[in-house]
Amino acid sequence: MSSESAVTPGWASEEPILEVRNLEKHYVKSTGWLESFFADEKRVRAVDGVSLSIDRGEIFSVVGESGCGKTTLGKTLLRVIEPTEGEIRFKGTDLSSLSSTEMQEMREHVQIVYQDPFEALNPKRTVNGLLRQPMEIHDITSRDEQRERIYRALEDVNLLPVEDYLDRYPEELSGGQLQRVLFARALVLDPEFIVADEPSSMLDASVRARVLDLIDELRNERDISFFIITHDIGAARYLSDRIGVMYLGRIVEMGSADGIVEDPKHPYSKALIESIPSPDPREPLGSSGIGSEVPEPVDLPIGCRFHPRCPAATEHCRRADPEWRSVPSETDDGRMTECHEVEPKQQPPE
Amino acid sequence: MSNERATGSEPTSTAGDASRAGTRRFDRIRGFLHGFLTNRKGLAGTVLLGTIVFISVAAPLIAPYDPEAYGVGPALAPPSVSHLFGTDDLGRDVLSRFLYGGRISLLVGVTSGVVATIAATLIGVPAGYYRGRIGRWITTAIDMSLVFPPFVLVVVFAAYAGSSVWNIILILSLLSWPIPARTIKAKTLSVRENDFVESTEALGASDARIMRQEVLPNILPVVFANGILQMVYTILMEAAVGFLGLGDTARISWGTMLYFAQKQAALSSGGWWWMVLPGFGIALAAFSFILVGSALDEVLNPRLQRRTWGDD
Amino acid sequence: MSKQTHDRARTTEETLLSVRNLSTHYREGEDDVPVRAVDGVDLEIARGETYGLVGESGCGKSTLGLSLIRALPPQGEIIDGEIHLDGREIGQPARSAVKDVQWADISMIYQGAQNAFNPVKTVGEQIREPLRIHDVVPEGERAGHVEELLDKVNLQPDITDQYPHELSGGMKQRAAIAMAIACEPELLIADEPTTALDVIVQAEVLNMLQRLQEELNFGMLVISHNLAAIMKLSDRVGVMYGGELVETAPSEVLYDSPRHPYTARLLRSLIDPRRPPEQVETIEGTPPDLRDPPTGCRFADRCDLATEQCTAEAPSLEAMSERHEAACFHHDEVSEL
Amino acid sequence: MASTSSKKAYIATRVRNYLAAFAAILVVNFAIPRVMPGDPTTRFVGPGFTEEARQELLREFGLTQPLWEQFFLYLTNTLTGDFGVSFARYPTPVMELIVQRLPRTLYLMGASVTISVVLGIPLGAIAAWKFGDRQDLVITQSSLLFRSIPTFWLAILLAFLFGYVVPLFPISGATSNATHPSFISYFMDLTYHTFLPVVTMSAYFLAGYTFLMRGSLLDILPENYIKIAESKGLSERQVLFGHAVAPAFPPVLTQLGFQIGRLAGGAVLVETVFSYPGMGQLMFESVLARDYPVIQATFFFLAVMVLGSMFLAEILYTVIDPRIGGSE
Repeated sequence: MSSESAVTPGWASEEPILEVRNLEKHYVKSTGWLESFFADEKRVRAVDGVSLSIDRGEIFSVVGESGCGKTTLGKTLLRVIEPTEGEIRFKGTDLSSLSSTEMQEMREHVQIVYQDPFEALNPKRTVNGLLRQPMEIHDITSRDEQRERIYRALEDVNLLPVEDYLDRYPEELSGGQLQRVLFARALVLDPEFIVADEPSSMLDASVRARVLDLIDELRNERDISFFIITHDIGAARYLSDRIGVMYLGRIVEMGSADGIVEDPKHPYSKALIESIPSPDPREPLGSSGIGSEVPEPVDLPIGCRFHPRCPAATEHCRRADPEWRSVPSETDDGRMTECHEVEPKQQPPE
Repeated sequence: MSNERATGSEPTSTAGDASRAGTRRFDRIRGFLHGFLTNRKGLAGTVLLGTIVFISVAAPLIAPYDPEAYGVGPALAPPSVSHLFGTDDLGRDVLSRFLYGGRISLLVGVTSGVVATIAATLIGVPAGYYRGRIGRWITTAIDMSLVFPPFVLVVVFAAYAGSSVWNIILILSLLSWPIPARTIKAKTLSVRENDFVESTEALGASDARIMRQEVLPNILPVVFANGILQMVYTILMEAAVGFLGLGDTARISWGTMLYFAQKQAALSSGGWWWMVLPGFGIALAAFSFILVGSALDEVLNPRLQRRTWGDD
Repeated sequence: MSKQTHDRARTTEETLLSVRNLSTHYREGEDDVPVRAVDGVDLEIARGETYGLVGESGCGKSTLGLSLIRALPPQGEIIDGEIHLDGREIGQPARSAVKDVQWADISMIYQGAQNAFNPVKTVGEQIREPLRIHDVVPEGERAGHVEELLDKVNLQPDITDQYPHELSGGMKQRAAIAMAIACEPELLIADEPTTALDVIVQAEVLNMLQRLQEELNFGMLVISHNLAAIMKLSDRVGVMYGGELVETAPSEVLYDSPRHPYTARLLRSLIDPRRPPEQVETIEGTPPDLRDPPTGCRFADRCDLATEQCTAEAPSLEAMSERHEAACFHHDEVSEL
Repeated sequence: MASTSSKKAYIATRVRNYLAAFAAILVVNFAIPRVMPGDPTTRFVGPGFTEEARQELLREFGLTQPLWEQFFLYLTNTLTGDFGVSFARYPTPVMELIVQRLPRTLYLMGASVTISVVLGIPLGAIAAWKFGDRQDLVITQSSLLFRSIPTFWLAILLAFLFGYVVPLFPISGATSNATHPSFISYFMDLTYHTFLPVVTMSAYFLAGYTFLMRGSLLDILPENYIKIAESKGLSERQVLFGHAVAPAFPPVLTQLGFQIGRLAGGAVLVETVFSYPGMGQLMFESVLARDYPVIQATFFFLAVMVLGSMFLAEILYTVIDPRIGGSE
């Protein structure tokens, strides 16, 4: 696979903080000896060969329909879900080779912020308890140190004055505030990389932007890299440097955030962007032009996995797997995609 | 909601984190007590239970006669001023025996209820927590234990092992954990599904820590309510064992009182007073525990909230 | 589409739904302070018109919908106001008295189609049920009618014998629409019809609703917090805040010149993915506690324009221009916000 | 389709579990007398028995052989229906006693379960529908009350009231006549005799199912499909019994399966009070008489009966709930 780090100048100089190669997560449906007499084994290819690299201080978003495997990908990156295959390098360390105890220690540096703020915080703990717990797990036992980190984290997520929040239970806070507590809980360990699963989807529009701005601030002030999982393409563009479009377990297109939205190349990316309604009532309702039924990632078709829904599919697409390659784009954003119908980029003479 | 607007007005004591958290916890406990005692069942149950505990503890002070003394009155005498609830076939005062009899019921019921609930928690939580082989094995073990009819086993064991009070407690504890274990397992499963469990896992916490810090506090209401209801069951089982004559017949308990009464055909020979009070005592004890248990369930696991408006 | 031309034509048409001073409260126990979820709302929808209702979580918009179809949970009660559908009063009479109106004349697509269907009954059985209750189609023709309905929402007839768990999320959403239009109602209420759906399914559902409305010419009340989607679908839009309707106008008018500060801020919190990112605003603070709403304007404590007048007295809806009303003392200053 | 094959897979797992549970019953039944202090002879024969005679007896029972041989013998005997000979009713084969008693207990338990379910479901449904109202209070409070009255005490009271005070029903035996002209007359006679025992057992379990149903329904009522059913113009009764009860029933059924064991315990007590010659009474008598072969056999059959009922409940579950083995 060619190197994705040779993209736009902004991050090209930096070393990647996280690099994955050919990551796979396959589930086997049904187990046990007696069942196998009755049912065939089925393989769900939730993540099916993803390679990408994220640079220090970069915000990378992956977008796609539900069921495309984006959440599984995010969790597999940090081995919250064990990958079936593939290599994960965090700052050069191969995470996939770590023992479970070593991985537990490594979790101090990599965090996940979950989607539903009402579900992701233990209702029986106060904010103070919630924020102290990660440090207890990682043996940061000094009370002063704990206090300092808790205050700094809550200040960073703008829950002020801090004293007002320390003794609150989750049920006493609004969705937006809880979302920020979630971020603060990730911050107390001073991580370098955060996976955020749908950070804004549970929130009303009126507070959504606040969380998006928070992520941007954390990147700028704490130099944290983010991997964002979202189905909200608007939020993805607003926030991220690069976007990857995921379909049935694979990233089918990757490029700069502006580039992907303004000039999508892959037919699936196009359909996805076509269907977003713009707020202006004079413009017609968007329409994807492809059916809305997402096939399950079992028994995948031969050839391009998008061909059954693709309006531009040819006979060739039904037979051969498309190759992941660089393609030209208006913005020249180092676009990569896998589609037979998109003309590859001419290799510039080095 | 209105909390949001209270920003900034509170004094910011820097030293008081721990004590403030303590106050919050105290507020919560007080809120719970308020909810529990304003619940009609909770109040009634507490009062009834309190009465039963009181008469059991204070039996030596309030019992009019020595419960073991033969012939304090005529044999099988109907209720009268000197023997408010009559006498039994050996001329012992029924009321005095009744007052003492609650001790064994409560001791056996509560102790084996507590032991069984602890066992059920220790077994049910890992059964629900571990998703792989371990979980499946424990679950299978629980399911298999459910096949053995507990009371039938109690009768068999009591027959073989003898009938001291501690034997009965041991047997009841050993046999009544599977049903609560299953309930606790089911609740653990649903708590485990919450993102806060996985997110703590993603922080690098060990399984033991997650079960202790994340799962247990959230299933505790179910454990408590179940434990109390479990005591209802053990109280009734103890009484039944006593009634069958398999209990410690040398000690006074409501169950054995009924055993002797039944043996002497108290009802058909006209001695109804002998049977009424102990049966009433058992029912009352069980009822008070049921009231407390179901009030706990209502206060700690409110269903009402889920039947409210589906707005927005 | 031909939405604008429709719009003109409709203004002269008769009123289908008329809501006057509607108040719906929730009460948990006898001694509890009621939650004033809907507090004195006026609303009119013409035959064939689409009216969009937007607002943040907890502003009472879903409660309004549930009040119209008289399916409030046990704690909810319409305590004041009138609801007229096609001239018939359906708000105050006992619920059992308006049973023949329910679903036959006014139906609803509920928020969360994932559990719109009873898990132990087939999908077809449930779509057929309102036909049977209201006897709108003779028994022999019901199966055929269900197939037609499914065809209208692009579903295969074979799903009639399937159970809900065998359908995908998008299919369930469309089946729920088929069930809602089964009796060809005059008013269709769609409560968050696209929430929790992916953009592709969302676009499909919105297009489908628009097409069905043109075919069947029902009035439609769309309730959503997704302002972008709702403004495209609706002829007119109403903005709810804290249990009250604070502004209502034709969607283009509302988009171009909002006259209530809340609407203006809401519009500016939208992200238009097609435009290069610019600073998007948030509305600080939280909505009022509806157990004890402030006496003045309910938005005052989050509003930059608020003055003493705003906290002292409550503004009422005033005409800004034809068909445009807003409840704000400072509606002239909103454009400068 | 896919769901039928996963349904099969589901049933396959369950069948496996039931086979394992059956094996567990066999093992436990073998183990109980052996892990208990002493051996059968010490208790049965009592002191004053010569050591020689005791050894003779042990040999006769096969208790001197190695454990695995004993187990093998026990397995073959159990699976061929040979449970030995009763001590107390020497030389009646144990199996003969069981065959005579088992149907009576099955009838008693079956009737009690049926009545508790048939009455408990609507009562629980009404209580949930009228949550917090007077109907709910009356139903739940009286259920709590019935749940606390000891089964055997209620049995005694009923026997006293309807056997002595107003002698309407027999309070002992399973039938009045030894022989019957037809099955119908036997059945009527049996039903007459089981009336009070069934009422006693039902009272306790009825209260349980009422509660279970109420709880399960309270979880269902906020669901969208209930709101939709309400807004379709259905009457309250149609919504409750046409839409809400069916999806609320499966969890009740599961619990019902698990509580069958307690039902068997209830049978021991009720049969004893009413001198109803079923398995429970047989077991109790054998316990008093230290009739070990019979104790072991009755325990075995009661456990198998519970297992069978759980299996039935589960089969019923898969039939009622189309979701089983569905998407998961």
